[in-house]
Amino acid sequence: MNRNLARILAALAGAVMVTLPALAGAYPLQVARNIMLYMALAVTWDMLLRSGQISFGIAGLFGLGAYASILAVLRAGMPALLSIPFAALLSGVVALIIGFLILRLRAMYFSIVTLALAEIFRIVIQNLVDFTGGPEGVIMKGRIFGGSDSGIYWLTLCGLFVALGASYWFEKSKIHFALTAIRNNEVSARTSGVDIFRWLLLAFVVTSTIQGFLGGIYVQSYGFATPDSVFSADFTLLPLAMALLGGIHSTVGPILGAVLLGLASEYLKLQIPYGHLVVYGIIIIIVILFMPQGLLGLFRKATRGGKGRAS
Amino acid sequence: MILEIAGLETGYGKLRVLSGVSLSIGAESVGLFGPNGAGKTTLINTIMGMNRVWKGSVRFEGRDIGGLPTHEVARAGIALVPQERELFPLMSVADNLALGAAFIPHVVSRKEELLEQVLALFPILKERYRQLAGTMSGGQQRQVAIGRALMANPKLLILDEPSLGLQPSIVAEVFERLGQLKKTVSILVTEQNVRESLRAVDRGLVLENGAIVIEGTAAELARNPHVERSYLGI
Amino acid sequence: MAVTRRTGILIVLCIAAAAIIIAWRPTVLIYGIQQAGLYAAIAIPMGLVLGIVHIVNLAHGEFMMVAAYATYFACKALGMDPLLAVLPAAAVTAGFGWIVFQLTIKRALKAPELNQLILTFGLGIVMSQGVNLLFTSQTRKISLDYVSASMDIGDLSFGIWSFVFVAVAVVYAYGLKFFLTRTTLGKAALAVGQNPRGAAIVGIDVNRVYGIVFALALALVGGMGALFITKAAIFPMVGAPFTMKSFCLVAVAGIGNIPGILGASVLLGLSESILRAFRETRGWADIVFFVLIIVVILGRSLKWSFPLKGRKA
Amino acid sequence: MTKLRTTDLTVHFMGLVAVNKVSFSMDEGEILGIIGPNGAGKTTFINLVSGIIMPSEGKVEYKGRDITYMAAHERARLGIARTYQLIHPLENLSLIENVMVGSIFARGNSLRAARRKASEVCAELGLQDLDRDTSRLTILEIKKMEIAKALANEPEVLFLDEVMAGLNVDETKDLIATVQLVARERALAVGVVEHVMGVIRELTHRVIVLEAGELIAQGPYEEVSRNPRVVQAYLGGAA
Repeated sequence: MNRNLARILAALAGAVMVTLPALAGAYPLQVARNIMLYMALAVTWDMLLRSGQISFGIAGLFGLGAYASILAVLRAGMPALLSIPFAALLSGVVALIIGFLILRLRAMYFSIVTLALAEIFRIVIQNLVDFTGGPEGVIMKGRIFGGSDSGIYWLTLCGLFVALGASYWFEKSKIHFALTAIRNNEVSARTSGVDIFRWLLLAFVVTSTIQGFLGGIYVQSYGFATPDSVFSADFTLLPLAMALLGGIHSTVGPILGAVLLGLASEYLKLQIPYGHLVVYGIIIIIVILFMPQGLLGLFRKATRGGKGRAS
Repeated sequence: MILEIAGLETGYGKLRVLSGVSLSIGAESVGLFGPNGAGKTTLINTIMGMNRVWKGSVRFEGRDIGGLPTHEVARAGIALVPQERELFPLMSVADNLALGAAFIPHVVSRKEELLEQVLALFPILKERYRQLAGTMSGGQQRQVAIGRALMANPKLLILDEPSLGLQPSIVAEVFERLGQLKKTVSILVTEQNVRESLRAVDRGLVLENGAIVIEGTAAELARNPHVERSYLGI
Repeated sequence: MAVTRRTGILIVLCIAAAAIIIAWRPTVLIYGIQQAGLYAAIAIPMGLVLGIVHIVNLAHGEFMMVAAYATYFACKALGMDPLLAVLPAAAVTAGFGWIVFQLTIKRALKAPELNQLILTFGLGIVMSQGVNLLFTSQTRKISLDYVSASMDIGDLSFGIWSFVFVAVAVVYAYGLKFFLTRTTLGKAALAVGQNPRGAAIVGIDVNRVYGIVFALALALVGGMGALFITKAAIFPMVGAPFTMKSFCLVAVAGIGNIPGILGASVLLGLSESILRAFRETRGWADIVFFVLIIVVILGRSLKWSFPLKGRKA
Repeated sequence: MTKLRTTDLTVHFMGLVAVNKVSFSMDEGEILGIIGPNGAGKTTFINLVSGIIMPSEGKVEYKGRDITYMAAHERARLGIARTYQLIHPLENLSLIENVMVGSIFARGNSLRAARRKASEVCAELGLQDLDRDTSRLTILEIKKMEIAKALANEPEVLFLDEVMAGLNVDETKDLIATVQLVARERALAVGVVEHVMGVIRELTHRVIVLEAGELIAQGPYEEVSRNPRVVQAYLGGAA
């Protein structure tokens, strides 16, 4: 992509984001918040994907963070703002522990296990009725910042910047080389001195921590959590579809995908109350079959005048 | 001529492996030699329709088979004994052999007769008829693979490195069997074991860097200084 | 080895514990086995697809859900008994599966495993959300008299209708086994599953066999979809849990071991049934599957014996 | 000085002995040919020494240190590097970035230092235009990139697994000269697997011959090629 064009677009996007709370009403702000949240999740999913490991468990760590945050406030009296980094920490520690077990798995076995773990988190929380409120969930007395829309907006933006910052760090450091080498060929990565497990663990813990952090932000913005709401499959599904649509193995791809799909789904939600998610399914299928490189891939192909690599 | 290849170019991705191979095979057995990486297996895979033809033609009994999928090439009358044998490891020898004939339309009705011939040619398969193919030794698996190919009663039999990983005594046996076979079927065989296979074939081709560089009768090849230096002299 | 011995002791202890509970409450055994039949009958087709086409069909449960919906509306419209719809539902679902295979899955057969996983994941979403879009998330149920048939043995009383699932599971398992080992097409399917290259070499049209196997599996799923509504209420997400559970059962049995799915199902059905028997543990019943799947996958991965895509280079 | 030594190195796969009691050593500055018929266990042997697979029995020592069960990435850090028969350039990374990987992880260099190091290695091998996408490389350049990748590990022991396959005569000559140059300048111990005997004759000081997983002969090429057992191994049951 043209560097200057990218900078201009980034600056423009930044300007819009910063001025939005001053200009827009409650509804557009909420839409923006939703998009930012899913965008951040999509970026974290992609960060792990750069190693070739595909997680179906975003909702698990997100929900874990959400419950960690709200229970810390309700049961331990932790200040709301502090409970968010606490949620991140907890998700990170959990990821560290399960990472030791599951990062030896590859391909579909890793994916299925992450999906199963997310279900296990949900069932555990649902059954610890006395502590977590069970299936009915828990409600806080008030939302963070007294429910101020702009306050919550800034908080979500902060979550997004953390995710984007981490993604940028992944792209510009040794991690990029490590994950790319692992994704391409683990055997030759090993003989180049790459300690595969260590780098996978790093990527898994970092992305899980951010997912927990976002869960904390989410739950504090809405002031309540139920197993069905915070462990909703949407938190796995939508980020995945966004990253695929935009183009995987990059930061820009998931951003692009999140903006497009986020706006589209807001619109569709108003038009069709039931089953608007069908669009996501169709997009996933089309992307996998016809444009495995996503929109970014199409764009690259177009700018290279069709000389880009095939497949 | 049963197989005629003209100006064949192909490769993988962007890498060109064959750059204009032409050859023809009649009622005879032909050895295909060349160093590793020269493109022998690629040539065979392309004949079998596992690899796309970039340029040139592959004709079998006058019919262009260049774009056909593998199973149709097999049904047309070409049987392959691949380097990796490609057996069905969890099925018995009996089933492996039966599948050799089951999907070749013109031989289905004669499968008992063919089975008898194959079992006569490889008596060990009769002994181990019910054993799972995957549990047999390398040499026995090679015999299953050749037997399975013969079950198709092919007009052209292609063998890719039939002596690979075999003990010398078994190699000798394999070549002896090939010698018996060449009376009834055209054979294309690739080998590293040049001296031994030159005894079993009528004619030889040398493939280097994606093109045929030497062609001649077995006797001519055995005398060729380049062949001697590169493949026989060790 | 010490590890296997310890595992053995653990299994014996579990069986002993289960036996005590069953002796105390025999209905636990009966309902456990009925549940096992249901799980197995749905999982067996997934085992078939995974063993031969090597695709993890994450839309598996959704196909059953769609078949159940189709049967439901057909029965409502025609006043038909769902039992009569089993064969038509199987045929229609097989046709649907064939089309889906040709349009989507066939194009992804050579793609990386992850693409296949995401593709079928997407198919599942389209189906569940599509049904949601058309029929909303309302639950639907057909009431039938014979379903409440029960049996009394001494002072024990229990429903017997669900034994039909056990029968279906056994028929599916052994019918498939017969098909795969005794018929030419079945042998060809096995051959394709074990070595697609080798199969093509002997003249088998591999893609066609994949399509047939996929359609056959969906016929079995479709039949189960029709049977399913005799017993349970349906809603768009009703199929989703069966995907995971089926995969779990196939993984426990070992890929390619279709009768083994019956055994795995009994293990899971009973464990669930035992947990459901007590008020305090009832909510935890669902977790059994997920814990087991993780244990099995981790256990297998340690032994490095999960050859899904044929041999390793 | 002996860099690498194996003693009775053995590995079984599912009951099949792929490498059987192989004992050998490699000295500093030596180019050693590893030859044998297809399927003799040459690549398996390299896999054992570089830590891709672990042996069933036997011992591997590197500079006197027992590394038999050491992980592959740790061996890379100690100074054992290798190339692969099938080369897969890392997608979306340029030529120089591919080469940098070894320097970053085996040597622990910073990205900046790794880039400098990689460009030195590339220059030495005659690779130019280092920011190119790997899809635009010629076969010879890809082979050289694979060697550069291994050299960026700054190894003391290097294994080359059929790097000459698929090259024409001129390219082969070019690559032989290149390998000889870098081996001499770095006093490397190099193990070369090749099928083309001409290459082995030109390139190596000494060869070992494997057949069915066993080491059946070793010594200078001219001597080994007259060894009746070797002739038998190559020519089959003719003798």
